[in-house]
Amino acid sequence: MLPEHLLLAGLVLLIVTSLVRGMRSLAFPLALGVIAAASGAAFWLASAGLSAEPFPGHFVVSPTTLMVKGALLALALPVLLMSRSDFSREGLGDTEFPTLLVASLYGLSLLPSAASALVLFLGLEMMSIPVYALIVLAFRRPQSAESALKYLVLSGAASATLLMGISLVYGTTGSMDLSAYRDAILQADLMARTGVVLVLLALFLKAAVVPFHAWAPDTYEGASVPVTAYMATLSKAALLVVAVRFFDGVNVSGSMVDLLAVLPLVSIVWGNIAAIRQTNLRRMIAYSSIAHAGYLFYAFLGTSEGRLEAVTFYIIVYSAANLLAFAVLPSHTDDVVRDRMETLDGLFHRDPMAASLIAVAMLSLAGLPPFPGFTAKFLIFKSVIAAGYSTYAVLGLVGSFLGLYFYLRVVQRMFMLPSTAAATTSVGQGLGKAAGVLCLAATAVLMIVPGWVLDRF
Amino acid sequence: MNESQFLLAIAGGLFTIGLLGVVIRRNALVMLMCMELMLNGVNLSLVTFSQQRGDAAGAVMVFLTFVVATAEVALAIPIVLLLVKHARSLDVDRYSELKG
Amino acid sequence: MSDAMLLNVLLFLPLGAAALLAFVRGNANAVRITTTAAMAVQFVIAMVLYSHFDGAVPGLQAATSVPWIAEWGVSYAIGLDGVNILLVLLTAFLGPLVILGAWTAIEKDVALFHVNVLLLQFAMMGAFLSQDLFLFYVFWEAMLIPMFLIIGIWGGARRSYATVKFVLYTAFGSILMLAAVIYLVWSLQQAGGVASFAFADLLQARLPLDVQITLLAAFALSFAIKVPMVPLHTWLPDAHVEAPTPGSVILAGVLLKMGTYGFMKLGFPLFPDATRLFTPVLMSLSVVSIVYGACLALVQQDIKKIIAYSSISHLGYVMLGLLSLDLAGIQGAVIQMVSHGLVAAGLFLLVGMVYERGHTRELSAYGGLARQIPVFGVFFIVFTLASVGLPTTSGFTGEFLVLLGAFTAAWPQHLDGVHLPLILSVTAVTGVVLGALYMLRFALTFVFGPEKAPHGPLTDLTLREKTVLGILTVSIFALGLFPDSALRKTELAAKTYQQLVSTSRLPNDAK
Amino acid sequence: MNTPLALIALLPLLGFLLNGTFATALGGKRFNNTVAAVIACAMPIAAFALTIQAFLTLQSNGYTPIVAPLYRWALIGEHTFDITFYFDRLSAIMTLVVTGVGSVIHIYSTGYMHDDKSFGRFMAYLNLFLFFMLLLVLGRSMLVLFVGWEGVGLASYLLIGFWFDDLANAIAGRKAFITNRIGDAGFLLGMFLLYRAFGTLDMDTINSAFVGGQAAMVSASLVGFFLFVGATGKSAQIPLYVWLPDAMAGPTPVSALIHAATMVTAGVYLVARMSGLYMQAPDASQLMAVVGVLTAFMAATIALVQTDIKKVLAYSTVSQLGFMFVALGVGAYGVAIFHVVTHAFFKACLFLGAGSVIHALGGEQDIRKMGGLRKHIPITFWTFVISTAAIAGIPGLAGFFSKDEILWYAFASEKGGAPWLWAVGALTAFMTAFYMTRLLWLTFFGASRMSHEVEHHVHESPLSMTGVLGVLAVLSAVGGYIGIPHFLEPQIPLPPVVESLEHYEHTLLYVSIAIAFAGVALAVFMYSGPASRPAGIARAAGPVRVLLEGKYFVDELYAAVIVRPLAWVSEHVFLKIGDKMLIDGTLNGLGAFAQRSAGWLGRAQTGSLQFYALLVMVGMVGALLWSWRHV
Repeated sequence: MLPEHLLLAGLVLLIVTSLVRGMRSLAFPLALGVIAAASGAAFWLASAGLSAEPFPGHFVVSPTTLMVKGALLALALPVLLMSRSDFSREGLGDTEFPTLLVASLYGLSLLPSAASALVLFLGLEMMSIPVYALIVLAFRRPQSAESALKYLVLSGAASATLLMGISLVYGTTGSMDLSAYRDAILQADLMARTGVVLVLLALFLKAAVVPFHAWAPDTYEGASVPVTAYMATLSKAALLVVAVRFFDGVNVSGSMVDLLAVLPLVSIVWGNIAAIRQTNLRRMIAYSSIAHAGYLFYAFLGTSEGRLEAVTFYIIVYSAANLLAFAVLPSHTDDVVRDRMETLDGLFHRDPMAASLIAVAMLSLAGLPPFPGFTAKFLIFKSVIAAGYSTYAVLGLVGSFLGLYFYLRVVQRMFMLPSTAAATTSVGQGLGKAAGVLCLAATAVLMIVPGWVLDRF
Repeated sequence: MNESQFLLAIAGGLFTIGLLGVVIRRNALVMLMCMELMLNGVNLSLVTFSQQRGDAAGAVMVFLTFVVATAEVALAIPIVLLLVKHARSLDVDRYSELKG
Repeated sequence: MSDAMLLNVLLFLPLGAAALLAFVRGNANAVRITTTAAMAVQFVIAMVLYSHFDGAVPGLQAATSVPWIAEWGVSYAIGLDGVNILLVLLTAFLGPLVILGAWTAIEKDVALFHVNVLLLQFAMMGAFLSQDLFLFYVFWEAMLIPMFLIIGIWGGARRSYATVKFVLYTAFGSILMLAAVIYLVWSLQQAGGVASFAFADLLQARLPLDVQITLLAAFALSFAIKVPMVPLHTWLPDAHVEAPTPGSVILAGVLLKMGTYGFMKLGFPLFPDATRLFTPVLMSLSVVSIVYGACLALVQQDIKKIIAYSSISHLGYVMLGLLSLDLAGIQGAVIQMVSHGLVAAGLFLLVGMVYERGHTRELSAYGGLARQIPVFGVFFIVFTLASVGLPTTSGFTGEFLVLLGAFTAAWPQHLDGVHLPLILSVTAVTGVVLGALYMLRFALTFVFGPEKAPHGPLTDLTLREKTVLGILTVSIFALGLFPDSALRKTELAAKTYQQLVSTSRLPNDAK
Repeated sequence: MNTPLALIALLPLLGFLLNGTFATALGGKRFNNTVAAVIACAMPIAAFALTIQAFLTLQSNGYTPIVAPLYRWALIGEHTFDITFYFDRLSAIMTLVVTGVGSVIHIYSTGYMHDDKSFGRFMAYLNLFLFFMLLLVLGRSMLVLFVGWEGVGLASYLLIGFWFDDLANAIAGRKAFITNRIGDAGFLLGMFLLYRAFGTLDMDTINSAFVGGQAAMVSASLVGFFLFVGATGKSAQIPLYVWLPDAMAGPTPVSALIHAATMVTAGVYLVARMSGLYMQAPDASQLMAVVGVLTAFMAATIALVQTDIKKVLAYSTVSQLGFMFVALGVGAYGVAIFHVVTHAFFKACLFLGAGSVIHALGGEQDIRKMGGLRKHIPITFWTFVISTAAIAGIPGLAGFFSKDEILWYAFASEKGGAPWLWAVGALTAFMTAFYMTRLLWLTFFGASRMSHEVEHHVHESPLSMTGVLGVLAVLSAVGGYIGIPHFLEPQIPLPPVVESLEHYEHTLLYVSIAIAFAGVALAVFMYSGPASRPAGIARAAGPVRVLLEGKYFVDELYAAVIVRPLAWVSEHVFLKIGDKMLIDGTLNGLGAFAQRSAGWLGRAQTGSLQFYALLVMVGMVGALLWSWRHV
């Protein structure tokens, strides 16, 4: 019983509930149950050591892939929980959000198992198309449409680019398998190289790596908090999984290195510096996510052994931190006011728990020990140095140092500034806290027994 | 220059034109069309390769692409409508409130 | 309970106490009492371990080591050795005194404050105890956050600037150190095949000179910022001035030892050849710190800044002693670390007590305190003299041994034409004059001269304050008059350090 | 037989701790003045008794030094630093003087300071001083000596600034401490050199090593020089003498005990103690002799024009210390110690006499406002006369013998004696006789120049003070008959005398007697007559007088050359340029730059979808072109 089946079934049920009047209120718990079940199933199967090939050449299942799947799906739970703060009122996405989320997750869960470009592309699009809808869901302010358009156009372009790349690789190798990509990289043929680079650029574009990052800040700001959280964490995570699939078994060397090191390095620096002056939390997170995309692609330098491990660990840590921050973000009737930085001023005195949790999130994102963000960063740079690119490692670390300032700024605002905004509470806060605690637990586990987590991948 | 190379050249051309269109044209709808143009370029190249190789995978991919393209447009149009309702114009440069 | 167990308890006690505070957070005094009690227990444990510690036994004692991130060769390894034993004792000793001494200094968010102090205590202990580079780094960095909050929340007017400066300064150093750490372990893995972060394994490392130099540079930057050595010191005055009294006390008492400890435990022994190559540079910087710090202390108008700059000067002696590679010098350096911990802590407590009464740090705002609040005056003079390094105080023991070591090490060298060390050590000796200059300038108008107080008459020290200062005074004289028992505990470690740094470990002359 | 030695030093410490805690604000003044006085005086007296007992034991076992180890301070490698007490002829003399004179001055103080509000603190400080001074003279290791050395510095710092409500006093105290510290730095260097050479700091070992000539590895002259630097600080020689005159800010008993009788002679003791070393260090000795004689001369000239009764005595002390160093310089260590002892007697007597005068006049110190006091305070007067005669070198009195021997060796010693040394010394002796007589005359003789109510209140001091004056006066009279140089000879031999000069001994003796009387006579002639006489001389002296009254402007010189530049550099170079401009400037600049670039990057985010698309395209084209070139 693969998690995908659960999700599919759940999706059908959700659509039904949204049609039948009396059952609307069931949507949320149902989705919660489905996602939890799917994630649980993934973990269970992984521990059972299942490995199979339901669709030979297209869809493979192995304990590792299941582990990744389980982890990603588990990360979706906080997203759903925190969504109640925005999408709980009748007709304002109370059923749509869960439905679309599960739909997107279905596509997402295909990705780790994808063995061919077909499935991979399918999954990618099935994951992102619902997100366009999520952004404009419960159309609160014109900006959300704008952000949706920007996202749609650019990621549409990205899809096209990806396809172009795939087709060129297909043309040179005559195969749609992902392994074909590996062969294409090794070929010195111009067309093959074009295909490879196009695919890579498409991934950069979807993962918002400089100079393809520009859509991220606007989209993140325009979307509602839960959707931003989803985009910043899961869709990025999925994207990285895709990248790992593409580069599976590839020893990145030669001219590819500079592509895979320079642009990420630039986005590390760019993201961290641009974030300094942001007055809007979601926008700041967007820039921080640009920087983090940089770190993540750093992991691709060198041989591929341990790459999945590094990337997965990093995205889990990173997503946990981000979700933690968003989950406990004090809600506000006005979505714009909600993520103005000033609303955080003196938060500690209004809501100590929220402040503390956000602080933990920020410090983890900043990669300060003892928080897991450090362990994850350590893992990445370890692999970079092991690959023999110490210079890039040092530059990257210095770049990450630049990021420290704005994360600490947030902590300063919450703990050291007098409270300006009035205390704000609203529906779903409780669930938001629950989500926060969930993420905190995850963070704690990652902090105390990173070794144990790493052994799972 | 044989046929398939010619077709590929056209495919590449379509793709580039599409990209250029996205960059240059300010009308939202035209922009979306240009996106479709890019995808069509891809499709052309896919079918070319697939018949060149006599392998079905490429052709299958084309169908996927169609589906995806349709879905995207299906979402794009309402979004544009929302924007037009708000900004009373199709000029994408009018939709630039999010910045900085 | 075995010593190893005891050591773990010692380490994690503050963490437990911090958790405990959650239950009493409503009642400020309950919080303070709980914290003090926990700290006191920790001190008792430390005393027990200290008495059990046998200076004649080489290697670690009361050690624990369990794999943590097995795959990378990271393990949770802690233990006592001659290098950290005194510092552990010092940390545990100052802990309760800080809370007691600054009982009334903190009035807002008392619970949060004490949680931070306890976390800081935990991190500092961890940094001293850890015998694994990864663990050490984690603790090393973990100290930042509580200190950041302590200064940032309860600090003075310019606290925002001070905290950011403090954190960015330190973090920049540690970022490069991180790169060095990774590189070091990786290159060892290349050489030996086995990945390990254990100090013991790392100290076997044989690295080519250029690598040693690069890595030493990275480590040294990080440690030198923490010490702090001129010209990387400017975070210290700001941090001290803005920090609340307990913050300053911990900062000066323990945190500043981190840098010198790092040098002694890791920086120099890991890269002996590079160290010996760069000794002239480092030594010059230490002596510059001595003189420069003293000169700046001479012209400060802010009473906290005077002590802050004096710290820079005093820690210059520690560095000088470590670099002299003479047994007396090394031993002196260790004593000087502890001594400065006690003396600076005392001075900051005193200044804090005055600040609580006068609400200003302007030197010119006070006068004739010895007449207004005589008991305070007595303690102030005692600590001033200890800071000046007057015989029978701990300050003398440290400075005397350091200078003796530096000089005796430099003397033969100058006979073969190497003049720099001699010049430096002689300069350092003249540093004792400067030391007297700035401290007595401080004392002159502060406790002597016509009476002057910012607003209204000052009240003399309370019993609590007297007790704390009394305990510190006793410890200062104990270390000044009977340093031998402490020296016995550290001598072997000092010899090991001396031997490690002075023997070459280049790959080509391997085995 | 060990305990007494340690006890001698520790008793005063006990006294300090008791009084320091319970007779001061620290312990809430639990002791009243009487209790404090009893404790404070009992300790030194007991110490004195113990010293005598120790001396007898020393005598009984044929003057073999008593060694009393206390404990090990530190062990570095195989070198130990022991806290050990050492009692031989030299330390015996010093200890006797310190405890003896110390005791009587303690007693005197109980009278002198009786009405002071911080009486307990004062007595405690005196005890503390005594403790450190005894460490200094009893220590076997240089380390112990150094502990005492700095300790007495501390005590003098505290006592000079005893009345610290007046900032000037506190400043004087600080000046003393700092100046001494400069000397101590030299001392430390000397110590380090010795440690480097011998691996020990025990002075007897070091001396015997030098005498035995197995000290090739270290230059005796260099060590000698460094130690002498230390001595110039403590014993107020050029160039570090400047603190001693200011030290008169302290209460008069302090001036008597610390700044005349004991502490300031520590330098002399040190050199005598290290005589074994100095015998091997002719250059250092030469330097000592020259510095000594110059100091003696210079100080004497300044003393000629001083008008503050204590300042006159202070400069005379500097001058007398100069004499002692001349003796040391020419190798006559025993003679130097001899002069230390006699000087301790008569100078203490003079200071206490001065104190009695000040006490009588209710704090007046300016001799121009005195005169004719001999009728009012006869005891003080007579003791003052005796001690003045002693210092002036009137035959038969203590000062005469010691000073005469110094001059003789300065002239004839084989170890660097020289006629010119004698000449300058003799001239100084003449001036000494002159200014001391001047002091005596202006204070006690002639018509009263006191204001009426002062004159009305003039009264003789209590017995506790006058009695002490009596004792000291007697000692100043007969002190010269103790043949200290010969007593010390077995331990510290006197230098051989150049045969060709031996027959001058008596001639010189007469000359110096003549000099003494001449000085006295001249002073009497000048000041007994109308006031116009000295005024006329002064007018004639003109610039010289300005120079002398300005004390050669040495303080001003130091301020201009050292103190102010140091502050200026610290303030403007180190703080303003170094810290603020260079370091923080750079850092804040970087911070500002990051902020600005954040602004730029923000502006790059225009919000226009097409611009974003353009970025994408540029990126793609760039990447493609680049990878095509590196395919």
